[in-house]
Amino acid sequence: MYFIATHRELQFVLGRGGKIRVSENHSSFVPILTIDSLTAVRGYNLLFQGLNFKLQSGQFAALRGPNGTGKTTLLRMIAGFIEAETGTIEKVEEYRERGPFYLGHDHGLRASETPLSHLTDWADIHYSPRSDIPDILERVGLTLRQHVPAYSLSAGQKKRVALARALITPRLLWLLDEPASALDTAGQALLCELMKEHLDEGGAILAAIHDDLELTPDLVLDLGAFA
Amino acid sequence: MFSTFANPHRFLALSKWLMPLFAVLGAIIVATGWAWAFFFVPEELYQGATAKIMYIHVPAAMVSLAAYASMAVCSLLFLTLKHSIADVAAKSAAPVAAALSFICLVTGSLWGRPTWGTYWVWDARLTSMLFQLFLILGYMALRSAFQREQDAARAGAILCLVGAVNLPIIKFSVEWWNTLHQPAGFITLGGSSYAPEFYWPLWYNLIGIGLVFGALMMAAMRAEIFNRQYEAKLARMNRSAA
Amino acid sequence: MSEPLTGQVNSGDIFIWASYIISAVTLGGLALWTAGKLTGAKKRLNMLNSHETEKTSED
Amino acid sequence: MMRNGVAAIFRRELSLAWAGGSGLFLPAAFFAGTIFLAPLGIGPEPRLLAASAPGLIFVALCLASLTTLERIFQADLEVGALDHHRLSGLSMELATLAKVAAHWLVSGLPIALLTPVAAVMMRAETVTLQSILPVFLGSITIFLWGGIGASLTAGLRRSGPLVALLILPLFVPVVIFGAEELNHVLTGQGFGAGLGLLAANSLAALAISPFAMSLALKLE
Repeated sequence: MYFIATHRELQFVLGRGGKIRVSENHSSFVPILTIDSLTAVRGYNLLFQGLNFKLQSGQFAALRGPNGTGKTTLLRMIAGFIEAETGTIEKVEEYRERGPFYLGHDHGLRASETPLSHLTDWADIHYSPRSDIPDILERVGLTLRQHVPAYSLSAGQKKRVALARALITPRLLWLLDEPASALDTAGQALLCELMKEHLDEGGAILAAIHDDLELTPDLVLDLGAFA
Repeated sequence: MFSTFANPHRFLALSKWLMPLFAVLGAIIVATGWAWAFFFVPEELYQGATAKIMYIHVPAAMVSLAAYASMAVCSLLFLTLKHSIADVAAKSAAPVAAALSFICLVTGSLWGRPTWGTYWVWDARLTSMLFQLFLILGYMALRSAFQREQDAARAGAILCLVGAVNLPIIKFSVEWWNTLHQPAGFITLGGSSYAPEFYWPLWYNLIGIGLVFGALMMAAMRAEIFNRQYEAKLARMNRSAA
Repeated sequence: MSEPLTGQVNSGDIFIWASYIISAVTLGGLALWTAGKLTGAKKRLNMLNSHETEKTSED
Repeated sequence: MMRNGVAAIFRRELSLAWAGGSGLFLPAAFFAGTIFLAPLGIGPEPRLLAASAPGLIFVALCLASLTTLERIFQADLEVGALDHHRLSGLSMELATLAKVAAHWLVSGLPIALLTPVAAVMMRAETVTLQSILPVFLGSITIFLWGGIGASLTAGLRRSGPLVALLILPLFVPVVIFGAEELNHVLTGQGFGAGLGLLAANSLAALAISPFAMSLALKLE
């Protein structure tokens, strides 16, 4: 067992088998993500301004708004890829100064990489044990195709590899940009399962979703309101 | 881009009167300086009349080096303190620095033709000026390759700083290379050991070219700020209309 | 430019003229280009401002 | 253990370059091609060829490395893998250095090892294994400065020629000192001082380029 994240003297303990368990002696809600008066600009048009938002541990927030209102920009800003014009984003400090788990539109697999090689490299890069890769592959249903190079994998299969990445290096904050796209019904069921598990263990999720998954969000952030 | 536009008003107010002053003053000084050098300076001992080209070549070289140095300083300011005015300054100084480097190279080779017999000599200063011109053109090309202004600014600033670090290295290595390949007794491009009647026109022209550089840079900066304000206002209007 | 690009040259005057003219043309060209850019930018901004004031005065 | 963190990025980059197959020996082939064509242009006269050998070898080295430099970061950026490197908690400086090192090992080193062959083809007098040293050090500097050019233009679509324009001036010291040193080696004179200067160049590049590269890549 080792600590996964610390937040003002509260410790989040990583249980055996990679599960996150919020330690007993804590108040139930720990702030994972706090945004205040955030402004975002793309080129010269203003996407949103004065955005305030708070996400607690165990909460699932749905990010809504028509296309082009800056959902992806907001997620990438929280992940730290884009600098905010004004306003601040405060995230819980993850284990080993990692960033949050970011699942974007592109899957991050080079053409000649196989699921197994990609996940092994991913585990090594993040100092995670390689031992649990086989059953994670089993969990996302890629055991049969673990040696197939990426150029002959379907978009859905590559998205499952991306989901497997979240299991190999557990992190508290998940940022999902239309996670259900390219997934078949079985894939979407798997996605919901993983999200439910993550929330039960004290993690938080901010996801830009259109079609409503079975999982009902605890709160909704509509970017249209901040345009 | 919004918040950082507060302070350009100070610059706009300052340059509103400073830029025309520099422009007029610079034009007068350069015109008279060139005339002075062209008509009145007596024949130089062994270079003959061609020494007159020095009065364009040396000021252009000095001011273009100063221009690249100011671009590097502005790039450093932009990267560390995110002053968007510093980025506007660096972007506006580039064309002037390129023009002056070009003038320096052309006048240098024109001066070389009668003196050394060929248009191009791998003299250390000429060669490093050539590579400075390459770096500036690269800077301008890199900046225009990006759609978003922030990416262009950041990439340009990094390249400018890397270039600034390398220019002295290039100058040293070409100088060292020159001593190896060049036969002895080579006339260097003129130092400052001039007799007084040659000395003053050189300083006079230097001030003139310096003022012209200041005027051109400020004009380009004002144009750039107006452009950015125009686009920002246009975007705001589209959004309020949408 | 029939004669070779290197070798001994007798009168140096042509080169003095050439360097003065080329420098004047380059600096002049740059000044005109910058002035054009400046007036263009100013004009567009003013046109936008006047458009905006006239729009706000309407609605 | 050497397996985790930045070493993993280095290993991943190596295996990807290796698996790329044809792309692997492109720089070495480019280098060999230039060296093969040059005598046809310069003429077979041995003394002339030997005199131009060092300079030509270094120019060919510069141009050959340009062919792969552009792909160092672009390949990862395209598929979105660069985002994960930013989130991995590893210092971007070390990560970019590891990527450049992997690419150098795959393309820069083979060129250095080819130098004796190129020297023989250019009819140099004394071709020894030491002739690898100047090109070895030179290629390190070239890949480090080139890495900066690659990181600056990673986000652009067709940026190949732009990378060349940006960083060719940075290769000037390498070509000057390298060719001079290679000349000493190939003509059997004493060498070593020039190697020091070349090493100084690569150390300067090693000190500066990781920060410039990570600065260019860190923010969008």
